[in-house]
Amino acid sequence: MPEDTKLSREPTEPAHEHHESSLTGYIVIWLILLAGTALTVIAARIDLGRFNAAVALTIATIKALLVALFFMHIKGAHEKLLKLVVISTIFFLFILLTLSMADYGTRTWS
Amino acid sequence: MSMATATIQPVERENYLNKEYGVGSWLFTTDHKRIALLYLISITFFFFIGGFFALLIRLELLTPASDLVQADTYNKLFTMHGMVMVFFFLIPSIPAVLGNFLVPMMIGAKDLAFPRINLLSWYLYIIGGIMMLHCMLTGGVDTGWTFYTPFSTAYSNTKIVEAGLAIFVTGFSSILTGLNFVVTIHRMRAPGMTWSRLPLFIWAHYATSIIQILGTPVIAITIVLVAAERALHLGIFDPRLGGDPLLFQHLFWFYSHPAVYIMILPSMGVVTEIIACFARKRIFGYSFVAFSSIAIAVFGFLVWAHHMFVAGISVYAALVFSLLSYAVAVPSAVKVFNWTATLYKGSIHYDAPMLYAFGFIGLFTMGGLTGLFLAALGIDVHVTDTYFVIAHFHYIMVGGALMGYLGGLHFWWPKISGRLYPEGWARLAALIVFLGFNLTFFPQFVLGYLGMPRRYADYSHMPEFQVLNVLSTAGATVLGVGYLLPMLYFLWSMRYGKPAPDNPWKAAGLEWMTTSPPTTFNFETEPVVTWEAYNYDEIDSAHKQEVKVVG
Amino acid sequence: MSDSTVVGLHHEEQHHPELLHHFAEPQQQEDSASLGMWIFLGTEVMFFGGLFCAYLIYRLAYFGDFAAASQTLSWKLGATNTAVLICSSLTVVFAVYAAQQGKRTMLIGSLVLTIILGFAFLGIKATEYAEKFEKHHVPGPSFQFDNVPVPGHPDQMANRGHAQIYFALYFIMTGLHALHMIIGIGFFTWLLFAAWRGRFTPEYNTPVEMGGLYWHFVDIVWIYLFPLLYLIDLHK
Amino acid sequence: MFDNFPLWPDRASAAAGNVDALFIFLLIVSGLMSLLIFSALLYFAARYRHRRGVLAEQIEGSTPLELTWSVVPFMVFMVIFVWGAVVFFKSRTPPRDSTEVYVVAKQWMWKLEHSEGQREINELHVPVGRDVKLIMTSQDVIHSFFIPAFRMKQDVLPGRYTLAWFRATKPGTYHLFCAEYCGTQHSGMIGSIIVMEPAQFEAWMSGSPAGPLSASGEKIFAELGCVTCHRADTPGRGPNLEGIFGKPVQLEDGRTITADENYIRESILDPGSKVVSGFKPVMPTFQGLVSEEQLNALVAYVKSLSQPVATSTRTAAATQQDNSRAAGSQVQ
Repeated sequence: MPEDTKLSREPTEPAHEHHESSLTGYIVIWLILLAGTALTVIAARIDLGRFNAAVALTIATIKALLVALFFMHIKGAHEKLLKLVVISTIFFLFILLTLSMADYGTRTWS
Repeated sequence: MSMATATIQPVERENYLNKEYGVGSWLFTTDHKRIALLYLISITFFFFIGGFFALLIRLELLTPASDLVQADTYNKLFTMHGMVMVFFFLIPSIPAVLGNFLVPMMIGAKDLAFPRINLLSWYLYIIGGIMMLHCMLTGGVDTGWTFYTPFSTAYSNTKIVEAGLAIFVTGFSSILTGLNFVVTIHRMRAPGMTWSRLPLFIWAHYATSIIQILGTPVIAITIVLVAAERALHLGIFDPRLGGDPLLFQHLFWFYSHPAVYIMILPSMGVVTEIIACFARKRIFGYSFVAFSSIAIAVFGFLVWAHHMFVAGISVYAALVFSLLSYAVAVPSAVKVFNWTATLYKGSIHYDAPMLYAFGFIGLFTMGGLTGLFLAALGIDVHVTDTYFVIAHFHYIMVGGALMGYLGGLHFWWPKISGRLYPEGWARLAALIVFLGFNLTFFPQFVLGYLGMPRRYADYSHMPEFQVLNVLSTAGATVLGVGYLLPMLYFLWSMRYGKPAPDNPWKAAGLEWMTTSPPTTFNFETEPVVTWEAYNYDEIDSAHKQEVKVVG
Repeated sequence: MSDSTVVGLHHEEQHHPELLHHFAEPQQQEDSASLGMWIFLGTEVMFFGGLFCAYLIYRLAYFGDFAAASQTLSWKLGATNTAVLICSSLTVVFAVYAAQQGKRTMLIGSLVLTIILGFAFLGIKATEYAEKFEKHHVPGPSFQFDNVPVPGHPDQMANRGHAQIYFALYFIMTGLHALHMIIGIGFFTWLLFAAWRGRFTPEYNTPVEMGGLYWHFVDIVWIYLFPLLYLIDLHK
Repeated sequence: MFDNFPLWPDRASAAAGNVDALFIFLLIVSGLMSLLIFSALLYFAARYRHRRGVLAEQIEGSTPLELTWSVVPFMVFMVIFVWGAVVFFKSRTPPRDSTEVYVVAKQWMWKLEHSEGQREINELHVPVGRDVKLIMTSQDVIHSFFIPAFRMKQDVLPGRYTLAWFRATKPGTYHLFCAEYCGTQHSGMIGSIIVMEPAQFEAWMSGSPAGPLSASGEKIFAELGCVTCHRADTPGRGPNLEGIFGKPVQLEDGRTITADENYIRESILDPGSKVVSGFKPVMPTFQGLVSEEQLNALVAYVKSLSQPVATSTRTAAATQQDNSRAAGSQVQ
């Protein structure tokens, strides 16, 4: 639930003093992302049976989280509201995927 | 006895209406109040087109034989009635008209967070509207407003791609309005306007905006898929290639069920404000009513396949969605109980808005209860796709959303136009609408259980359905008259109505604390909120000596 | 929009040129912009979400045919495109950093680099599409997908209809993503001109941040598209 | 117009009673609920009318009351949900030995074929008291087989079978509607279900000399060359189809599914999707080569292979046994 019950316009600290995430931090994240891509391809070439898709998706999710947290500055955001928006969006996407799978997954059960 | 006390305006003060004149000042305005009026005009236009189609449908069904129009013309009539009413009237009506006008004022802001995007929303609505009009005039669509595949993708040769793109464009108008509201409510509340002091109208629009934001994109992509399949033969829903027509229904209803909550939630917000004002009482269980709006928005996304119980989904999925559909019924029930409890120990006035609010509670309760019939798997098998469903959703949409919209228009008309509407005519119109509505749609419950399928132009082999259809058509004409009256006397009041004081109903809320009609920036000095929501005890004790006015 | 002279409310002279009239202070304006952009990205997630739902259902139903169709794509081009987008995300982050620190040359350099990488991505995509047209893998009347074996079952031929559904989803998903790339490049070109005219200062650089958020989102969508579309059963 | 003005639909099937019972229960519950709310509304409206000088009494709310009128309705809803689910499950599980009718829906007409071979258009003759299982598919768009008097409705989808069943309990003629919008003549796609006494039904049945559906299925099975691979005596390139219907089948990719009508249909039209383990996916697809009627006949034939030998209808003699068995069955 929207929890920022503070008076709507208390002076919050000035916006442009983002915490100083230095450029090297970005480059490290960038390298991890490239490594993740390479790892995805390598993992896809190994026969993991039914787990191939799961592995690919977990690596992709980790990469997406890295981009969201560091490149899109969710990590340092001074307000929980942005996190709430992201989480609720993912929740509703999750609803769409799982509840439609509730139908397709159980079609052959009769 | 009318509560509206009329005072004579000494001098014509500057307000958002007379600040600027000329077409440019309207077509390029970023003032949320002017955009609300632009929406009001365009929505009323589409409402009367949809209503005209509805009258033609009812006229056709007066007689068993299909003798008024050809079969495919009838199919186009109910399709266009559905598409125009759902996408061009019900979804935008309260959020775009009353929401645009009041959300900034109620929270003490000067305008919405993104005024230019607000104007873009109206232009998207108009572009979509023109595309739909062109589609209707050059052939129309005959797939039903639900445009199920594979009929809509492979077997219908009407203009589905054009109608789909019209809805696609108008959908973005709805998304951007939702986005604007959420950001405004979060970021632009006046100092002191905490979440627990927000009017419940704002809570209702916050919940509606969540649905608009997260639901509309899914139907947008579904329309893209249907258009791609028709134009480029991509074949995603085409059973001959292995596509599953049920996937379309899943994606369509994933949006279209929450869309019915987009239509009803703002109406609930309007009715909450009206009941509090005319019963002179704080809303019973404020936080429960507020969180029930949010609960409806969230649960609304979990229940869509109760439209598909007989469509061929698995028995176990039907069980899951039937259970969840009962969960979504609870917040609506809580709201009805809280409205009724608010009247307890109140000081109730019976002005036109209150009559519409009473009508809303009555009809919405019946609509909600019949929803319980449809959510029960055993009964749904018999009554889905019959006139029982038609009656159910018209009780919610016409009985609920439209009554709330009219009630809201009457309640805030003095603030919007600076004029008082004729109270006598308004009460008469409310009564005609209530009676006409029940005469139109109650017989359809019986018709539905008897088994008359929906979307039938010809029931000559089932003459036993004729009596109920005749009753329903009679009701439809009364309803049509009931809807014409408000438009007439609202226009009349713009010219000849008594000038309205700033707070004719002595209502609580920031929008009543500025002039009516308000200035372009709503407030002379930025308001600071120090009182709780619906503080009618403070308002009434301050106005001990009541000004008696013949109304 | 005419910044009409503000009457009454703003007594002190407007110290900040970019502050719109209906906001009380720059912080509120920037917070509104970032919340608005995040919500817009929410709508985009649901917009692509519908496609991912269709993809998920058909992949589980027709896994073999999807694998056969997916292996006609070159995963190498897909991987390079992923790398290109990740690098463009880096240059975008540099651009945002530069805008906040007021480093004009770094800002312009990063923006140019981002646009170049964006075009590189579209170029690679164009070659892939061209190859698909040549091989008649574009869904529709001209679609041909005969006697292509299902990976791991050499003697089982992929079903033409199901393969066509794969390519339908492939073209719509990557086409929609490419359209978002084109919009992104357009927006960044505007950013480049604005930066060139020196409009962005450490106090006012919201458009650059918003552009960055949008670009990173498009990158995240591709991060999911690549493994799902290109790497089905690659080991067989 | 007034001579025929019913307010309650006929009740002519076993399921109709259960649906009506739930419907009446819900009518009572909602009637009480709306009575409660409307009387409260009217009483408060009258009792707390605005009076000069009397101020409204502000009441904040009461959490226990809110919880009760959230939890209690939910309990009532759960009763309705469970009752509805029970009725639904019964209507969705066809009894094992019901006679089968294959329904093919086509834009704006119903084609029905009894397993005994009779073909009908827009009409279905059924004996009283016998379970009838409908195996339905559509040749074009989505239709919906709806018999109000039996409280039964099931959408008919192109590309797969959907099942429904009923047991008529009252002789007479009842409406058959198409309930899913399917185009221009959607309101013309209607028909009637004629429920007859068993004796009358037998007379009607013997009237048309068509052989049983499974016999024509056997003929098609031979013509299309299925018999070369699916052999009963020696192990052929295709699995032996004797006795597989309704039984679990182990697939090549490890899954096990039950061999129902949809599996047989899918294996004919798209053989590669679910190959039986231990067999090569060499079967060619018959998509577009077999009509819906031929497909129904093939499915009926494969099912007849797995019925117990005594009533197998493969030999010509079987039809007499069939008739005698039908005549002997008592009316439920």
